[in-house]
Amino acid sequence: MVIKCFGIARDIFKSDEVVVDDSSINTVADLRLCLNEMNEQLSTVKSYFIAVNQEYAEDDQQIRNVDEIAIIPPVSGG
Amino acid sequence: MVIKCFGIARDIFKSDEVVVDDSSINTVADLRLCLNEMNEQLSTVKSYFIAVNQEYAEDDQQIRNVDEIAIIPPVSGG
Amino acid sequence: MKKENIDIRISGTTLSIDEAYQSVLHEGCGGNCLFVGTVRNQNKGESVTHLDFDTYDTMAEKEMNKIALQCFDKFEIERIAIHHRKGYVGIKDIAVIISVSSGHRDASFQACRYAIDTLKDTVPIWKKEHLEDGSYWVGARP
Amino acid sequence: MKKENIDIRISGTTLSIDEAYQSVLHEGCGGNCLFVGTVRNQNKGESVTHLDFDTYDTMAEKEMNKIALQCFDKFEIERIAIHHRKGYVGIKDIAVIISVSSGHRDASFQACRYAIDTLKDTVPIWKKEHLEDGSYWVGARP
Repeated sequence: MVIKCFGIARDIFKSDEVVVDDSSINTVADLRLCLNEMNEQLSTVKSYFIAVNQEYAEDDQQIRNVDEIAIIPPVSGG
Repeated sequence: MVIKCFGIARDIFKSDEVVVDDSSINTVADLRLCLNEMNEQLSTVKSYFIAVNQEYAEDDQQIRNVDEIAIIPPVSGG
Repeated sequence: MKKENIDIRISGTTLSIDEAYQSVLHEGCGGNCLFVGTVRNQNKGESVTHLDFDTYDTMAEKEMNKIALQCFDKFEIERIAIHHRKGYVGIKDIAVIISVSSGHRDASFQACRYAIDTLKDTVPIWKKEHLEDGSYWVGARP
Repeated sequence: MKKENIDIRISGTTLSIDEAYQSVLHEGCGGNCLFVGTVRNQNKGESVTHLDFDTYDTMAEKEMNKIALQCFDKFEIERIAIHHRKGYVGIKDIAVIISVSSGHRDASFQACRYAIDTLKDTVPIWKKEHLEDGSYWVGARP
């Protein structure tokens, strides 16, 4: 499962994308656990959303590896 | 006493300026009476202010013929 | 208030949004709000062909300057420009521009709104609306 | 809502106020409100040298489009443009422009304010502030 990284997440993972093992990931909540374990710096970020197919997702949303998934740190446009 | 005319007042008096006999005019209220008598069309205007030296004036303000005086119909800029 | 922070103009030729914007641009400001009043092709269902603005230039500039000073009193703004057209103004042409800069956006929005609302109430400028079958001074008749 | 009434852009090059204005100009509109967000030379007392915007382009455009649709639902507006920069943006340069036209001015002011407030809350764009002695992602740290 390929996860897009933006803003501070891009700096933390030093990459535009991070690959996670999707065998145990069914929901957004599972993905958060996995990401936070992969890099503990991510848990120092104030908060972040997960976007699924370019929409903000709730923790209980199901995800599959065909989905477009992204880490959305606190936005600061404008 | 020369009175500047703008907007609808310019159309009513068909001139940029109207001259009034200032012998009996001491205040803005006196001027209003005089102007309304000169041309009854002016009294069909919704309301108007008198400006003295480029400031809105109250009815009891004294005026002299050295002052710059103008009829200010309802404004509609913007 | 420094004079350079207030830019008041009454112009017989086309107004420029870029000039009104550049006039308030300041490196300490993050918020810039502009109101641009344009001439509509209709009013209350009647077709408008163009407007004609009559202005008492010297008094209008004084009143516009008062509005600018009130904006500095009321809101945390940096600079303000108030530009108004006079004479013939066609459909879609610009009648007025208010441009305000401030550190944060709230002040520029509030000042811009206050300035246009007050201008319409107090500044001695008169709009003659030309319709297909006549013309009249806006707001002058009961 | 006709597609031609919404103009959403994320641009790697200088934004144009004139383009954002022309994009909403409509002969039935008398009110046009623009918000222009510029880069300040300081933030909370620290000197800023420039900003860098990271953007999730496809999702950001979707979210900006949602904001535009919400504006049409909430306010009597005619057209709206939302243009945002990405990449390097220098001091005094434009980061964002919101441009709204409406028959009467109240709707354009309200929609413009709503759009910039909501954009800052929901659109996936990230600002890295570069100071004289370092840089950080705005709002990302507790």
